[in-house]
Amino acid sequence: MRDLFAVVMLSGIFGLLSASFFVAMDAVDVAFTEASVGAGISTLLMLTAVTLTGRWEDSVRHKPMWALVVVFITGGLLIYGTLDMPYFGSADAPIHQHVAPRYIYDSMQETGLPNIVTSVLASYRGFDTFGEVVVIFTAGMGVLALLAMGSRSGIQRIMADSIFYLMHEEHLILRIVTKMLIPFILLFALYVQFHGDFGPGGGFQAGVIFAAAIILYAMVFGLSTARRVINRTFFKLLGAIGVLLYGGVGVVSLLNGGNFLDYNVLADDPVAGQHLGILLIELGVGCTVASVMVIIFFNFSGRREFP
Amino acid sequence: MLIAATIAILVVMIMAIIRGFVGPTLYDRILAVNMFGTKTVLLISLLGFVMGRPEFLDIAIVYALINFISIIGVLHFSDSTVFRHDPHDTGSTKKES
Amino acid sequence: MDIVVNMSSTLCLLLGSFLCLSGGVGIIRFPDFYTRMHAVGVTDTLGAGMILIGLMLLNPDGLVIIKLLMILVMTLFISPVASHALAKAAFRNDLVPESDRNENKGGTESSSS
Amino acid sequence: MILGLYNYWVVVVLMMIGLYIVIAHGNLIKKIVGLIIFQTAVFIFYISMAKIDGASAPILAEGISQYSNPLPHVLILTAIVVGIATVALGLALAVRINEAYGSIEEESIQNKDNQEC
Repeated sequence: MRDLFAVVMLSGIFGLLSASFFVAMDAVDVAFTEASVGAGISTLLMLTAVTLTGRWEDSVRHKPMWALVVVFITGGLLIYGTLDMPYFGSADAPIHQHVAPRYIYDSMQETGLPNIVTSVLASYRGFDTFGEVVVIFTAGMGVLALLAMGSRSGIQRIMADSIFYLMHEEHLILRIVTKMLIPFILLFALYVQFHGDFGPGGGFQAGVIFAAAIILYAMVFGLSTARRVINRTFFKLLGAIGVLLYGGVGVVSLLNGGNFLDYNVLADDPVAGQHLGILLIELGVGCTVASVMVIIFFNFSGRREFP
Repeated sequence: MLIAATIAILVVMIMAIIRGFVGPTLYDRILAVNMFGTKTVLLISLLGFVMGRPEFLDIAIVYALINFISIIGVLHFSDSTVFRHDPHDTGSTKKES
Repeated sequence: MDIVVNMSSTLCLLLGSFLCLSGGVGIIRFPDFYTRMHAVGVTDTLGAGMILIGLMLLNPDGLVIIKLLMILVMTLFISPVASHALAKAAFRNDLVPESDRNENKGGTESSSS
Repeated sequence: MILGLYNYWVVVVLMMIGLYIVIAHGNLIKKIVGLIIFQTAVFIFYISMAKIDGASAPILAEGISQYSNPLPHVLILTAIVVGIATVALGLALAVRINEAYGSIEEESIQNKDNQEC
């Protein structure tokens, strides 16, 4: 397809489809994340980028012959490699033998949380998650560095403003319904954040949903209105605070005589310590993810409206 | 009965994908995505009941919300000037990759 | 009592599936964007509502019913609003309905003024 | 039964599609779409490996004895969010390239570079 808009729409459908696949594969937490990320935010970001760069792809001038050859050789090798993999759904595959039984059978005693995914994410593999939060933060900073500065002429800005003002005046029903929905979305994000210990959810998902509510506000009421409501410096700080909170919990546990990110020493009772640590860490993750998503969207969209 | 409803939803999803591929105008594709999103909400609710653990309806709620947000977003961007003047939006879209 | 609840749930699910299927046929077969949107917008809301009510009747658990109710309310909110916004955007961007054209081409195209 | 491996084949086909788009298309946005497809193929690979027949989602509840493997879920959950962050970075780069070169087609960027040298 030459039409990049259609490509983006189809990739949105692809995201929805893969999320339903994850539900069918029992991975409810992953489906949650993919639902909020793959279907919502990524489609919007791609669309913004497409509006910034042009809708139509040039016709392909080179022959795709070599690409096909490379792709088919790779695919053939991969399929050859799958021949001695364990069968789909078999319980005695190597992946289910080593650490997984410990997570499944002992995590309830050690962390006291019914959601194994959250306890593994925040406690057993806390280092890993810390690294990923830092990666997200770095990516947000990278987008900021690439897109935040740029030439802005005042006249253009006013014109863009008035055009968008008119456009948003027209959608009366949309604005009212959005006004009713946004508090609900924010509330739901908080529910996801703090219910993540017991059901599907957690900091990553909650952050994305929170950001989605703000993005919805910015889209319906116009970016300049949203800029007046939402302090961008605050969001930049919030992103840093999230990472610092995560790291700080690790340092506190270090000072209390444990290892880095070892929550057992945070309270008198190891299980209570685990609870506290996981809660704080999920909060840090949520802050960082939400603010990074908001920063990314505002910068993309700011490029578009005030070139 | 749950299985039958699930299969019906899957069939409708396939139809929506077909419209998303064929749909000559931009709005047909948006419509297909919208419909696909609603059907995904239903599919996830049904799947929860089929698998016997209906506690996971949170995902369906997220879907309903995110679907709305993405539709609004798409409409917001489709008003952009870039999309208004499309030189060859003649409906001759064909998948070639 | 039990059998009545079960029967009505089955009925709701069947009706919902039928409505969704008819919407699916509509989105494929109808000639232009506005008729397609009519097919989808109408059946989507009622079909989703029917299926959700059928699921509600199937489950005795309170929390699940509340969540389903929330999904139902949200569907009732969101689906018509999305359809409305979509139609409005299409109309404002000069997508001409099929019946308004002089000749019936069988396909649609968006013309920019 | 060799058909028990079908999940890997789906993954391989998706990977091939993603790789083909990345290699054969010159448009940077399309390359990013290809990357997303490839990425999702990897996610599906992990998640389908975690599935056990007859098992349930890894959230402890009464009356359920067998759970799917939670570890791949954790890895993929973080990978999805990191993936969107990196995709955003890639899109930002594409936008800046478009501003600098006036195009996001690989060939015209190459031509511009050659002219300047």
